[in-house]
Amino acid sequence: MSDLRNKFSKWMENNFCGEYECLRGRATPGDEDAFPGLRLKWEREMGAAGWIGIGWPTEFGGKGATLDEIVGFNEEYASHGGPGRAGHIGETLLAPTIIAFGTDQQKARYLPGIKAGKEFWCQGYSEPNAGSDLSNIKTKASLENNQWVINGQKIWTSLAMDSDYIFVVARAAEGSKGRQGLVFLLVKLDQPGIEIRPIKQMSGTAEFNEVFFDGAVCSNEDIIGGVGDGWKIAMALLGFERGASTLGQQMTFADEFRQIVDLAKANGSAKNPLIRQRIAKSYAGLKIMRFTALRTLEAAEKGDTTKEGYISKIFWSSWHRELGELAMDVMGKEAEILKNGEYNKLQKLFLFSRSDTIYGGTNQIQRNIIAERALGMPKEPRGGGTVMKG
Amino acid sequence: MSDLRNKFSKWMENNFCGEYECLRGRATPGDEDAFPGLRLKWEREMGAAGWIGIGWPTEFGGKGATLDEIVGFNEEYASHGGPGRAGHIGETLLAPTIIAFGTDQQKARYLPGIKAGKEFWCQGYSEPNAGSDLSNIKTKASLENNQWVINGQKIWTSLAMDSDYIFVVARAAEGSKGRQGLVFLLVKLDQPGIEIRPIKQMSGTAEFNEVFFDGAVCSNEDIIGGVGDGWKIAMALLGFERGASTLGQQMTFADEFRQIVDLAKANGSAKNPLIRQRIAKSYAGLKIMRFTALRTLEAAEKGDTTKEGYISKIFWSSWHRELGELAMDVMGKEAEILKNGEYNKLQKLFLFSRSDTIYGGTNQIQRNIIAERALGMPKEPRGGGTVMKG
Amino acid sequence: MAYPFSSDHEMIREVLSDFLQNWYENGKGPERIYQSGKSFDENIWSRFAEDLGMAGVAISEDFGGGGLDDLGRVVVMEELGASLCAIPFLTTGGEVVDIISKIAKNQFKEEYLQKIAKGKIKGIFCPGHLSEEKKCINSANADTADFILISRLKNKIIEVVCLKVGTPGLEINSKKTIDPTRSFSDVDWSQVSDRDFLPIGTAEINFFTDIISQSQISLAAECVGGAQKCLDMTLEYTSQRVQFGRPIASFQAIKHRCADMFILIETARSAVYAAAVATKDKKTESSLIAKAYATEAFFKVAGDAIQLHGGIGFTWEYPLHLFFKRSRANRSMFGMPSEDYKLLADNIFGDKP
Amino acid sequence: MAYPFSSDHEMIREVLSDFLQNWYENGKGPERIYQSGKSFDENIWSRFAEDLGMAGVAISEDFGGGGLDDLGRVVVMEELGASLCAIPFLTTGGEVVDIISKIAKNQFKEEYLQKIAKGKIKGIFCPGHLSEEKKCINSANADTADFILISRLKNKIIEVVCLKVGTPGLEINSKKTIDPTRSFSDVDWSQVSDRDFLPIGTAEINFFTDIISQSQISLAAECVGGAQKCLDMTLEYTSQRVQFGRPIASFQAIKHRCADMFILIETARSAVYAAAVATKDKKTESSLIAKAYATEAFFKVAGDAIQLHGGIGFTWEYPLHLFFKRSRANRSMFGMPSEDYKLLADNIFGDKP
Repeated sequence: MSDLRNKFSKWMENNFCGEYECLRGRATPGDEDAFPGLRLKWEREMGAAGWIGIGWPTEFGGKGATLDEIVGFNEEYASHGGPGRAGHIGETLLAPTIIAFGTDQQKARYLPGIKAGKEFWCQGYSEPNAGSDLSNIKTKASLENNQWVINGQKIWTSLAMDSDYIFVVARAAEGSKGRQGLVFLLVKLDQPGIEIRPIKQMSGTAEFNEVFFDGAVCSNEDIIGGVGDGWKIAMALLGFERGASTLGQQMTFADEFRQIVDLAKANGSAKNPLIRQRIAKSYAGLKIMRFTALRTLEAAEKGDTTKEGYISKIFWSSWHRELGELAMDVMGKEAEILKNGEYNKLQKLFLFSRSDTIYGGTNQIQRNIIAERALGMPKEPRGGGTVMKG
Repeated sequence: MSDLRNKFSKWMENNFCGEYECLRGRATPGDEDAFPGLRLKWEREMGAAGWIGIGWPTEFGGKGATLDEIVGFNEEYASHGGPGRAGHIGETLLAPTIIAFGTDQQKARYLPGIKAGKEFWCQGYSEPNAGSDLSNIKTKASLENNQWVINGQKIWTSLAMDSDYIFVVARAAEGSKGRQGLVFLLVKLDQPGIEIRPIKQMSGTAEFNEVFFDGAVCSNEDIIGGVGDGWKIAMALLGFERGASTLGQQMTFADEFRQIVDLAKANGSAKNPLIRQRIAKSYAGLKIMRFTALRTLEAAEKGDTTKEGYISKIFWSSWHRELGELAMDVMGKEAEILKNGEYNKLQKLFLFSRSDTIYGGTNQIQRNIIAERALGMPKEPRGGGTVMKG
Repeated sequence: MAYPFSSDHEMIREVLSDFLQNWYENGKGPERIYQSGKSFDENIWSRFAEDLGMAGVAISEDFGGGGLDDLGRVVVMEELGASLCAIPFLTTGGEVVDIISKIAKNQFKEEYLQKIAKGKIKGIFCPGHLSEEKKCINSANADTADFILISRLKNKIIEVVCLKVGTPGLEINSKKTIDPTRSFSDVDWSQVSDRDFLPIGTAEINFFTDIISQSQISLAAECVGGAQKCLDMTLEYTSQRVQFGRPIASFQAIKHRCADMFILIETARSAVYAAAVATKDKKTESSLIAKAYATEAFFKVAGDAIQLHGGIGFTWEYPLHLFFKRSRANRSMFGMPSEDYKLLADNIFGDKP
Repeated sequence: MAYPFSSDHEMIREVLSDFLQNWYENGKGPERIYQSGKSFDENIWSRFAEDLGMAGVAISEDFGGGGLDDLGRVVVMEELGASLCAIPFLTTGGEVVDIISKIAKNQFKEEYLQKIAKGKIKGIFCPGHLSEEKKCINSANADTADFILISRLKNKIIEVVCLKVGTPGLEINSKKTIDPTRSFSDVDWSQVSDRDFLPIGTAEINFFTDIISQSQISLAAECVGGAQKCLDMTLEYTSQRVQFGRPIASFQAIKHRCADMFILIETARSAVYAAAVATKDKKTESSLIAKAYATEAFFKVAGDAIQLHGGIGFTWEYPLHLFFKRSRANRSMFGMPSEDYKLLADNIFGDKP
């Protein structure tokens, strides 16, 4: 075990306890609205101890941790039952983007708040009419008196209620189309021109939000890159998503899987040969997901871009959705019943996992991406068909 | 049991015996090259006894049998183990087309030969570059001295080696495109301008053929409809495919299914719960296939056109392909081994059934047809994408 | 629609579809139900029974019913499925009507069937003869029942008795389920005094096999109706939703998925209709097949519909999740499909491993 | 390629790919094999061994081998799979090399490994300790073997003995299989006299568990290579085939199916590479997963490739059916995937029902 891993393991042992006990294994996707206040406090705890941004270069306060160390860090976090990370969008997506493309001023202004676990970020990409088509963005930003004034609407923004800032991709140039004329803005959420409305999902919880911009503003110093660079920056940020954080997610999955195995043993489903096959296949899928992530990460560390990274989203989301169905079938006669009138963890898993194959690019979009980018097949024609309604 | 069914049952008992014994359950798809000579003799036997064309109107020598009677007839035929019908293309596809669209002269010339089981027909639709796109036909027919001269190539023509005639869809009008300018020709196979080459399939057998036309001819009296009617006639003929004959095919499937069940009992696979689930699902599929066919047929008899008819091909072919996989898994350790160096019946089923989801319109084409015709979804755009090679 | 329906069936379908879709109101109907905390809408039940005469669709005309066959019930269940309207027709208009019609004495029969036909009373049936315990778990619609029919084994003959709700000792505990539009309850009659059971009649085991078949067909029909509605919603949504400059219905991935949904629905429909018109010797098997196949089909179709709707599909405000939840609940009613297929395999192989 | 391969691996892959695809010649290579009635091409084996030094890729450099690890074999097997070249590397270069390297005495080891590395001799291994019977069913490459290693249980220790082909009483009956490009035989040594068995060495049961793991990884790698070739052929074909005025590769149904094939192949590849570099404690499980998953993936991909090729896909003249048949044969080697998953479940639950 690496030194860093070792240290972190001990720290978790000594600090993830007491009042934080109730967060154990919570606040994972599908449960992100659990204990909002305490989760943020826990982030500050992590930040104060220097456990946020360990992979950042030391000049920005990081530890410059290697891939192996980051993998180890995530495994320790998960194996100690650490809750879903409220700060992960800032830490793993925005911070690397600022480090790569931001001004010195932006680095000085925003990185410390993320590192300290005190400032939280959410993502303003999707729009009601853009959906999986990011280039169809309609939210507008216009420069007036050295301030960007923003009007429009974002949707499927997770963690918006807990966040202090949102990064927004908006259309800066009047009349521009597609990937042109976009701008990448850093916007404070707590201002008059912004309204956040949670979207209640079929699981009864509300991880996602609509964010309405009605004359919201940010300074001209708060755009990353220039006008017209929005697309490039937005895509680069998504590139950081293929990071070690997927391994953390997999630890959550492993935890869910283990619960299902335990339940199957307890209630006798484990005797059913059909259930056994599905459990075994699910287990194989979990292992293969990990193998694939490590393959991508280690290749990236060698400086190689490999194509199997494209399959990550569709593979984990499909696997997770099937896990949800398996969980229900393992529950057996109890599957339908709401004890205390509420969905239990596995029922939530079943319901929430239906959204996994949709948000962040549907499975259909993922297959397009794989076919076009990994396999070089012809692009989908834009337009065509009969448009019946705009 | 209806009178006709009763009579036919007795006739089968008395006549499907002796030298015909070896045909029992043979010559089904995937085995159509079995006993070519004897099969044709058997057809003449059927014809002489008046069992061909029982559903035709009495004025053309038919019995005007009702749907129930035709269903009963097919069931009796299959339950007596009657072989695949070498004459079915003439009897169930071409004859109804001639009756509906042919001239009196054509009726007099062609129906008796079909009815007697003496003249056999095959179908000249597909072409190497048209595939599932029938409107892209390139075979040309030009009228010279009251004769049509045909040049081009057809492919995936089943039973061509056993046939006397072929009906051909060709392009009559120079420069016409798509559905326009086609002509539907009745062509004798035994002439200098025609060459037939069998296509060996992965099952080692050769049910399909290529048919080459190099100045082959037919009289101007041997076209059905006029020049430009080819598309309409060709489509009408395909419409007759949704006939009672699918029920006969299902009896063959039932026979294969039963063999697999017997084998599972004999070799102990029946103890495997996974095999049991698949057997049960296969059985349910077989029943549902029948229910669906009857629903379509009975609605058609009432004069209603129903949409579920569109699913027939994709459902039976997918079911049959799965049956092939099931057959192999039931065979267990013997599945790979060729006794006497030859594929046994179930191995042939496994291999041949891979073509079921391809010939006569691939599953992909079937889904297009269902989406566009049954569900009214937008049509696939023609063209687009980058053509890399013609 | 055509085969196998008569013009009577067609008429029922038309009337019911209007009535129930009007109630459904793009999901507002079911939403009102679960917001109310009740498991169904008394008012709708009354109108369904009295105005439309549907509660007794399968009751003999002699007792004020519609006098229709199993197919009539199939039509009703399809339309109930398409609207998620969980009025207790599956129970009251189904097995309860059949049991009373076929084995009750004249006086009881007349009184109860007439009241059911008018929507005045509702009942459920607990197949007590299947177990030693005097209770029934996850019984649908029990919380709104006025009386309960219970079967019990007595000297190799099965006796049916009736308990009025309110009888001392009778416990009905309703539970919340994953499907907020239909109630499940546990019914326990172990503490009821012997003299409170009113004997109704007796029958042989085969009779109850047929009762189960009828319920399976009804459940399967509800699934077909629900699945069809999911496909309809998907076709509507995808024809209007524009992405990459095209309605998404023009993308082949969407078209093919809808085609697969159609295949599942139409084959499930065939199975249900065939079971409804099956002759006695084929009833048990065809009902089992219809139930196993249609419940699976509904679950698959509802899940696919959510996928094809994208983001809106998994929100609470859009009613698709209610169909998905109903489909999951139906999939486990009267046993899971894998158990049905196990039974079917036992019959095919003629053994039980 | 990158992780986890070194530049040595990369070089082997490049050389082998050229060599084997040249032999494969759009299917003419395998066709020549089954037309010849033999099960493999002696000439290719010699060149593979002597010119390229591949037969002994895993043999220590001390004995004239390549000194590479399991990953080296993975590369070789992938390329053999992509060309359907069934030279007996899986057996001779795999388990036979491992057994001799690890348990044989020096003299035997030196002689045999050097000869194997030069392509002079070929062997197979029969795990006789797994059964009471003195025979081995469906043994790959037995018909071309010069010697046979047999394990047998003796006082709780497993002894390995060697039999030369030609020994009186040794019977090798080769059989035609559904895959015309690789031979299967039944090997029977029950009639061989005791004194004809040459003792090689002994080992514990765990050693043979590792031998099996290695073979599973090699088989899985062959599947990945075969599946990749099927996808490559499909991408090539669909980009050239025009229907409805467009290359069919531009249809979303084709694109998405190819994407699914890619997903299967890349995940199978991850499983194989992970198993090849797994530490000892994870070897058994990861090899089992790789084998179960990759054999299933190959079968699925090969079947899909036929479907996407349309008519030509199921003809004998086009080589795709050979990949499909190989995939079916691989799926049943060392047990079916469902049996592998059964084992895996036993481990997960810590029981055996």
